[in-house]
Amino acid sequence: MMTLQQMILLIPGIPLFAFLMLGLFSKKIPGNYAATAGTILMGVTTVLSCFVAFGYFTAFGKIDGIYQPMIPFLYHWLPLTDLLEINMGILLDPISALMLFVVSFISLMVHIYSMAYMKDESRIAVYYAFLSLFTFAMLGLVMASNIFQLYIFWELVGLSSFLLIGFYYQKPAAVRAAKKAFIVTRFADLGMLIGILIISYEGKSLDFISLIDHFTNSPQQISGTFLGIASLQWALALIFIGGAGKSALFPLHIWLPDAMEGPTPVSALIHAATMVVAGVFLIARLFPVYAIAAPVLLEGIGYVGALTALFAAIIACTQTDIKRILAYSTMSQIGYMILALGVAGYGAESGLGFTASLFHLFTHALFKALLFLCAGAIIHYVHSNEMRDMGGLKKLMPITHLCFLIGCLAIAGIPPFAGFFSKEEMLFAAYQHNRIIYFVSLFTAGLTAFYMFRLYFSIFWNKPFQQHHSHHGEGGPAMMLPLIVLGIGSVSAGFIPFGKWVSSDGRPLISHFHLSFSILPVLLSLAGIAIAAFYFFKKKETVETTVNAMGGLFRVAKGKFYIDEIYQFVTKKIIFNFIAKPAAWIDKNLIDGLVNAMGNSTVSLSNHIKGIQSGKIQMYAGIFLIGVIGLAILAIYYWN
Amino acid sequence: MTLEPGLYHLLTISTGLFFIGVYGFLTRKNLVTMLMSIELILNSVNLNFIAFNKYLWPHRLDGVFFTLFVIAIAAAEAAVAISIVINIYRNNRSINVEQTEEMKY
Amino acid sequence: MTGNQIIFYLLALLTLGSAVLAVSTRHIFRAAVFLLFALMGMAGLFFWMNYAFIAAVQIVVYVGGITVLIIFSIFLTQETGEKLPQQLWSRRFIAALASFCALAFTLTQIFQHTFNASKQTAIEVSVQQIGLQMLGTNQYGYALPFELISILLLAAMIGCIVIAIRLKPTS
Amino acid sequence: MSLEYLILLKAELQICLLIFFLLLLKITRTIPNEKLLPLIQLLLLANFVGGFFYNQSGDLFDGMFVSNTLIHLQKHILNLAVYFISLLFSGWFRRCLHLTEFFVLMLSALLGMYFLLSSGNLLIFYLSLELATIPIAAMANFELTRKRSAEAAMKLISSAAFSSGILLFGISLIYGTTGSIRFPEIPLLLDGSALQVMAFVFLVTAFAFKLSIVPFHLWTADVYEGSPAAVTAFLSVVSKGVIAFAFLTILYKVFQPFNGIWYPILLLLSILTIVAGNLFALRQQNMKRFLAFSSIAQVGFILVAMMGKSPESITAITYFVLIYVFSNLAAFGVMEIVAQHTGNENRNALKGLYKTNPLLSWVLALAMFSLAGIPPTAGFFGKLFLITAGASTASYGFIIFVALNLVVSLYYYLLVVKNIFMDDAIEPLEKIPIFGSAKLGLVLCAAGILLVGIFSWIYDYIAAQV
Amino acid sequence: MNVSLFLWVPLATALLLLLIRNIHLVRVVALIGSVIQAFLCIFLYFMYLKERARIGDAFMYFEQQFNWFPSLGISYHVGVDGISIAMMLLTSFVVIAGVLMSWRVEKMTREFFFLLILLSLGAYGFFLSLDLFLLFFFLEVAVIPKYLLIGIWGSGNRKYSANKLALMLMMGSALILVGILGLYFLSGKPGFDITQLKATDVPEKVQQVCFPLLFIGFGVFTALFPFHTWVPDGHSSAPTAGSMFLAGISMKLGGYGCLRVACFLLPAGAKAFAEPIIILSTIAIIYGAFATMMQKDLKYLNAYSSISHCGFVLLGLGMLTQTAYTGAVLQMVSHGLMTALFFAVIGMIYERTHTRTISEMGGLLKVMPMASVLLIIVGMCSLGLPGLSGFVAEMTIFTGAWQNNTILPRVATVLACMSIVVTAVYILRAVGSVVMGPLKEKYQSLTDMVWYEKWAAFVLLLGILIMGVAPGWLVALIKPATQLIMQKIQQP
Repeated sequence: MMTLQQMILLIPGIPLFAFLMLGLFSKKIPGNYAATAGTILMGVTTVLSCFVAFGYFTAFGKIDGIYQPMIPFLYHWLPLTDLLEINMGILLDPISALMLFVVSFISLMVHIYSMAYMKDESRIAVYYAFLSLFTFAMLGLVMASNIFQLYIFWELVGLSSFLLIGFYYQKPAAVRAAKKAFIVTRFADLGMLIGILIISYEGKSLDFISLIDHFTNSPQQISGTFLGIASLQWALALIFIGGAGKSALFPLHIWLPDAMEGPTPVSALIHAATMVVAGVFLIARLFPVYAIAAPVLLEGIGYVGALTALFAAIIACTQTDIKRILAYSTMSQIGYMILALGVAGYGAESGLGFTASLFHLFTHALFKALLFLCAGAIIHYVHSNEMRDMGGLKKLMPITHLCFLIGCLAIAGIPPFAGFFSKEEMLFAAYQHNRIIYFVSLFTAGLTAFYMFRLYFSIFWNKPFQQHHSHHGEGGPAMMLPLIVLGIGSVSAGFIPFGKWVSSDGRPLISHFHLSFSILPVLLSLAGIAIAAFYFFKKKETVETTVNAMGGLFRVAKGKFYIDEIYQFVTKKIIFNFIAKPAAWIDKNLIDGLVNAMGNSTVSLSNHIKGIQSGKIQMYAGIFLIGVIGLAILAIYYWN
Repeated sequence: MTLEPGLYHLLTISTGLFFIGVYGFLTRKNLVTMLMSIELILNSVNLNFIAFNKYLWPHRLDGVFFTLFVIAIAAAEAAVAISIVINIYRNNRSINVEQTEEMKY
Repeated sequence: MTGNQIIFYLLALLTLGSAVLAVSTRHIFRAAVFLLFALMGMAGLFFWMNYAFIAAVQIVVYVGGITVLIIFSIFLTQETGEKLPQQLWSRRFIAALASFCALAFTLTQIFQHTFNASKQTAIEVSVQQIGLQMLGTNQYGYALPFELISILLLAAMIGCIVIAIRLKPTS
Repeated sequence: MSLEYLILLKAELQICLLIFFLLLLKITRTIPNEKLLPLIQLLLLANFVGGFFYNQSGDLFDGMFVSNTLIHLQKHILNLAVYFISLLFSGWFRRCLHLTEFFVLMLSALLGMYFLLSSGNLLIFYLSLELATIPIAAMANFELTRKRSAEAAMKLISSAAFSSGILLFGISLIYGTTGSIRFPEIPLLLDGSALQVMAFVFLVTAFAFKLSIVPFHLWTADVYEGSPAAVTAFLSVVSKGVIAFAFLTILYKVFQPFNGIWYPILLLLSILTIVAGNLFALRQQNMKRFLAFSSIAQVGFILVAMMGKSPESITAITYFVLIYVFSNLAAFGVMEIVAQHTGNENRNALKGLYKTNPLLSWVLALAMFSLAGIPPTAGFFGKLFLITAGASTASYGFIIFVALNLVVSLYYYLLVVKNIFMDDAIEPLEKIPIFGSAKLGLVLCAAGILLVGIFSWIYDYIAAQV
Repeated sequence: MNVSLFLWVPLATALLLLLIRNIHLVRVVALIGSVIQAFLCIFLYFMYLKERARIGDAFMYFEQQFNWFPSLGISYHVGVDGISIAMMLLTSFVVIAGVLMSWRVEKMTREFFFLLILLSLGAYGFFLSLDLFLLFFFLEVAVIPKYLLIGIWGSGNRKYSANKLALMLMMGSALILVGILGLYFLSGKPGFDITQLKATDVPEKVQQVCFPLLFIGFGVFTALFPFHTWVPDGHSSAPTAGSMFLAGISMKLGGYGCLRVACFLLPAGAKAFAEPIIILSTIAIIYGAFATMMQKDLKYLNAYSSISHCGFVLLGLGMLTQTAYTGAVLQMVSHGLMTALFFAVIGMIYERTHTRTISEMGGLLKVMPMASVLLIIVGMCSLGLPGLSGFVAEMTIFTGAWQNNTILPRVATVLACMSIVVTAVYILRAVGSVVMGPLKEKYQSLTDMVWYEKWAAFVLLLGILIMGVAPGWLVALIKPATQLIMQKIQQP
């Protein structure tokens, strides 16, 4: 029997092994073998993860009724200063156990799904290698015991995201999207890096446990300030920026919609279920510090979440590319999670937001993965991402249709689907804590239902049935199986007693169900569905007229509030033209020019004084004479 | 300075002669006349030596011997110089100093 | 003014005057002659100082040797009647100015200096004394320079021969 | 006459013997150059080897002639240089019309230099200086039909005469103010009066002239360019070395009380010399002119060392001259071989040299690197020790200035290397035939360039002699 | 262990090369020589561990000292500590790769390899030297090979670049020379020996003058702003192996010199000039990175990025904390490996496409998958991706820099951190348009790497990965040495 430590090490170890093998021998292994091998290895990982996670929750995690963080493995990787060192460790606590399950489970689903979805691709081994790399990195991230370790895997996750978005490397749009995703998240990571530097300096450690200990026990010890704000606040804010980048929070969200250029299963895995919630995870990981040492900041984070949720939802209403709509909905849902964290406090009842947030993370992973995989199936069928190319697919893809509907209902927060429970908890937390955030999120809930059902109706109803692309069916069992599993999950996950397992302080949080409170959101959602049905159930002219009536507002929303353009302007016009170009110009002309000018002026000086060497012997003698007398005068009158 | 000729008078003559020679060397255009100026220069120094020997250090004959050897050297120098001048004349058919300004800068 | 003084000043005038003329006249042959006078004047000054041997050497070597050499070379290389080409006025002026300043400076230094003289008794400057010292190797002996100058003269002679030798037309 | 004379005057007597032997040979029979040259080379080698034995200290002729181990060593270096010259310029010597006379003149000049080194008296000093100059002027004119050769000779002898006039005036004033012409007596009699200082300056300028120190250097390039390469090499290596040694004696021994005066003089002159040498060198096309100006710059570095403390400076300068013998002679040797073959003395004749003539190229490149002071060549050590010696008393600013000028000098030495290795030949250059003895000379020089620096015992040997 | 062996092996190799006529044999000999040297380096590492275990902390291990110029106080004094072993390991890796990458040099093959080995000899000697004169000697020894390698075998404006490089480096050496002489004469105890100077308290005034001289002097070698302009031209004109050596080894000489000579021997100077160093290196980092963005030529791109990356080394030195110093050494090793590999890959691509202009390439991943993957990896290393060497080094520097608790270093650190975003921009731009995107018609028939390129890349990649994945041993190697240096700097 394996020890716990061995088992836990195997969890990231197996994907790493898979990555190395598949990557190194990508040319040698036939595609289907690679896919099968990758999936089987992933399956083993998932089993191990589930085992560890459930073991943690049910068996060895709880001591004295409190879930204790434990470190079953620690390797001193890179000593930095006397106090700081980057350790490669495994931290097991409720959050990481939860994430362990989510990541490996969704990853397995995507692995299975991809066997069918990617089967025509020639570089399938590479694809699986990248998937394994991602899974490895993500698992490493969630289990990191050390904030620098987290950063390391954070970056690796970014890399694998880059590689997978750019998987179709010959498609310029894919390359662009990959670069954009990498650079934007990299920019955000800069904040995180600086935050880590500050927090490690102040906290005299890089390990999460001691950091949290240090800041929660003695928050007043923080010495430095910058611009009148305590350095810890800066650190936490900067770290949040890192999380915001990865989680596509406003205004660092611009990469996520473009990232949909990657293969759809990848979008499901990385850009819906796992990687993008890393920001939520990050704040959850440091939650005690945020909640105790920087409550004001946390409140601000909540506002950012709310803004993102609303903002993304508005844009989602106007888009026509189904993956992009899903991407915006992801953004919106992550906004919810962040918002929920923002309205949470540390410990007991006030920690409801924390629990709700992670609960939503969990349910969202299920139903959003489901939605993406469905979308994948649809795209696979229609060979287009555009909503207008679809419609009336209800009969043609019955399973997909059903699953998609489940997903939509879940995300819209219709009971008894998973999303309802988590959303209800989040809204309740917000209601208790901050009314502004509450109303924003309430409104967004309605919008969510609207745009999701707009999507749903446009795909499956809207037009009459058309017999196009009848060359293949809905997809093989490999594609359908994950849909069904996830669909079941989306239906049933809400009934999990989540608060018992995951809470801000490790003590079980018994969440009550507030029937009266939840009527309003549900009604709003139903209203949203109704409006969507009104407009999109059948193809109607009214859409056009409504859109026209909204005028500028619609155009702005459709143009994604022109955030991309602003970025373009700042990077291309300002940074490029006003910093990079001058830098290169200065180097070429000023500094290099100076060096060359020194050389040239020496040469030209030597040309100017050549007249002294006139070839005339008498002139030589004259200069000689002047030299002698001059020297004599100097020697007698100055130096003697 | 008195009228009575003494060391300073002799030194004045020699120095004058010296710089007359220098002037000649600087301005003459003919190589032979330049050589003549050099002879003047060397000769003026002889006067210095003799004068010093006579008026200041008569207990030894250093100045006298110096003069003797300078004269000998002047002769040798003049001989070599003139042979070179003649060679230049052979090559150029002229002993103008401007003929010797080919190499410059 | 005593006769001694008169002789001195006359000699000085002769020397300096002919020197000036030697470096300024435009007739090359006259220049040579003025040089001769200047050297003679110098020999006269040596006589005046009672250094007869030196004066004799001066006449023999300079007047008899060098000047003749120069005159020969003038004959070899110059049409005697022609005037020398005149140097540029500015060049002459600058050269004169430089020389004069240098002269003034040097003379100032000389006149500002008080020479201290030897307290020891003078040696008689006889030809015999000179001869003895010239070949002596002990104290105050000048045998080494004498040998040295002989090598120099040998070398100069060889050099002159090689340079001035007329090449066979067809070699 | 006793044995003492024979031993102390050994080096001079050897040279005299050689001169008389050659004259005898000239008078009695006509030997073709092809046979004469090896004989001369052999004799010079013997002369060099003779320098290893019986080196004793002492003085003769009532202190007129001084000899000690350092002087012996310096003479030894000169012997080596002359031997190398006889090897390297074999091609030119073989075609030389008056080979015997040439060597007689060269040896008499060398003799003059020996006496210069050993002089203990201003008279000997002056005479030997003239002996070391006049024959060279005659040698410069040895290419009788070449206009430039005569021009060079003329320029050399007239400016040398002019400078010796000033030197003599200075000596006469020193004699007048101190009453002595003996080196050991003079420092005791110096009182620092203005006239003495002026006399001293006059004396210094004579050295400055011979060493080609700016602004008394103007004759150098013209004379170097016009003279036959062998003479140029002799002038630039042997003559320069000797004058530097003699200058050291004069400054450190005779005019030590004037330390406070000659220090700023040297400072000023070295700045001028280095700058002017570098600036002029970098625009030269003619290799001889180029080497002339580069040697001026090198002299500037020697001056830097002269400003330092006595024993270190003397060691460094002696060492540098030894290295300079190898480097500069190698440069002249290669340049002469190429110029003789192509008829082009300009730098562009070297273009593409490496393709067909690797030996010549490597030797020249090594010489250039050595002159530029780049390791592992000996020049690096030589130059570094010069600067080290000078730095012991100099200010930072001056040393930085000197060091930065090393960069400028590197620039023009690299131009030559560039021509050799990187440029394409203007017209295809065939393999240049090299005489065996010249090849031997080149190889010896190259070996010297590579090894003299790394074999530190050479430096230590010199240091022990000082 | 006899550390002089590290000089004898390359010397013997070089001399042997001169004797061989057969071109193929020349390559083989050069390769064997460099491989032997590499194994010796690895052996040295283990011997060092053993010796360390035996005698404990010491300033230097395996010291050897012979009088060289005793009258001037110059001795042949060599020895190693952790830093020099790290640098020598780097050198040996880069040399092997460089020799392999030059396998197909046809023009004057013998001379080419001779110069390569000579250059490496200079580097080894430099890292071994414990005598300032010896150190300076070896620093200068490398000048000739560099000049000739670029001038003869280079491309583009090679003569100009070679000249510029030689002159600018010589300028640096000139300043170093003055600094060394200042130390020699004014330190109180005349001598060139580092172990002696270490024990001497150099007067503050002398330090104030000598430190900037030495630091700028060595800084020129390691592209200190504004003395960096030789870097782009030199690197881009050099042949592949030349660029690898220049960036991988030669620039490190400067960093090592700054550390070992300037900062170590002149602690008061290091303190007094910490701020200018920080400012200049930050400018180099930021400005270099932005200038890189504008480059259109792959080699120029890497050259400018080298300026930026070497800025990190100097930044680390300016921070005066032990971790930052360790980071600076790590960055030297990392950058050496990385940039050598980068140039190697560029060389491979250039060999096939005959262009280095970024915009003219595209989609090479399809036809040259290995080379393209290498380019991506090395790019990722350049932008500091974890798991590769760049990350380890940069993070160590950042953390170390942050320990300096004053405002300027902090601002500088933040700015330096920002540069990694800019790095990401230009690296991705290059990677995106070279290996990704549609494949051009004319490149359809290109072939992938051949054996010697594979081996060259393998060696360097191995180094990058070992350092990136398991940096602990390297840090353990370097740390005791930087600790000693810090003790010297921080003592009052």
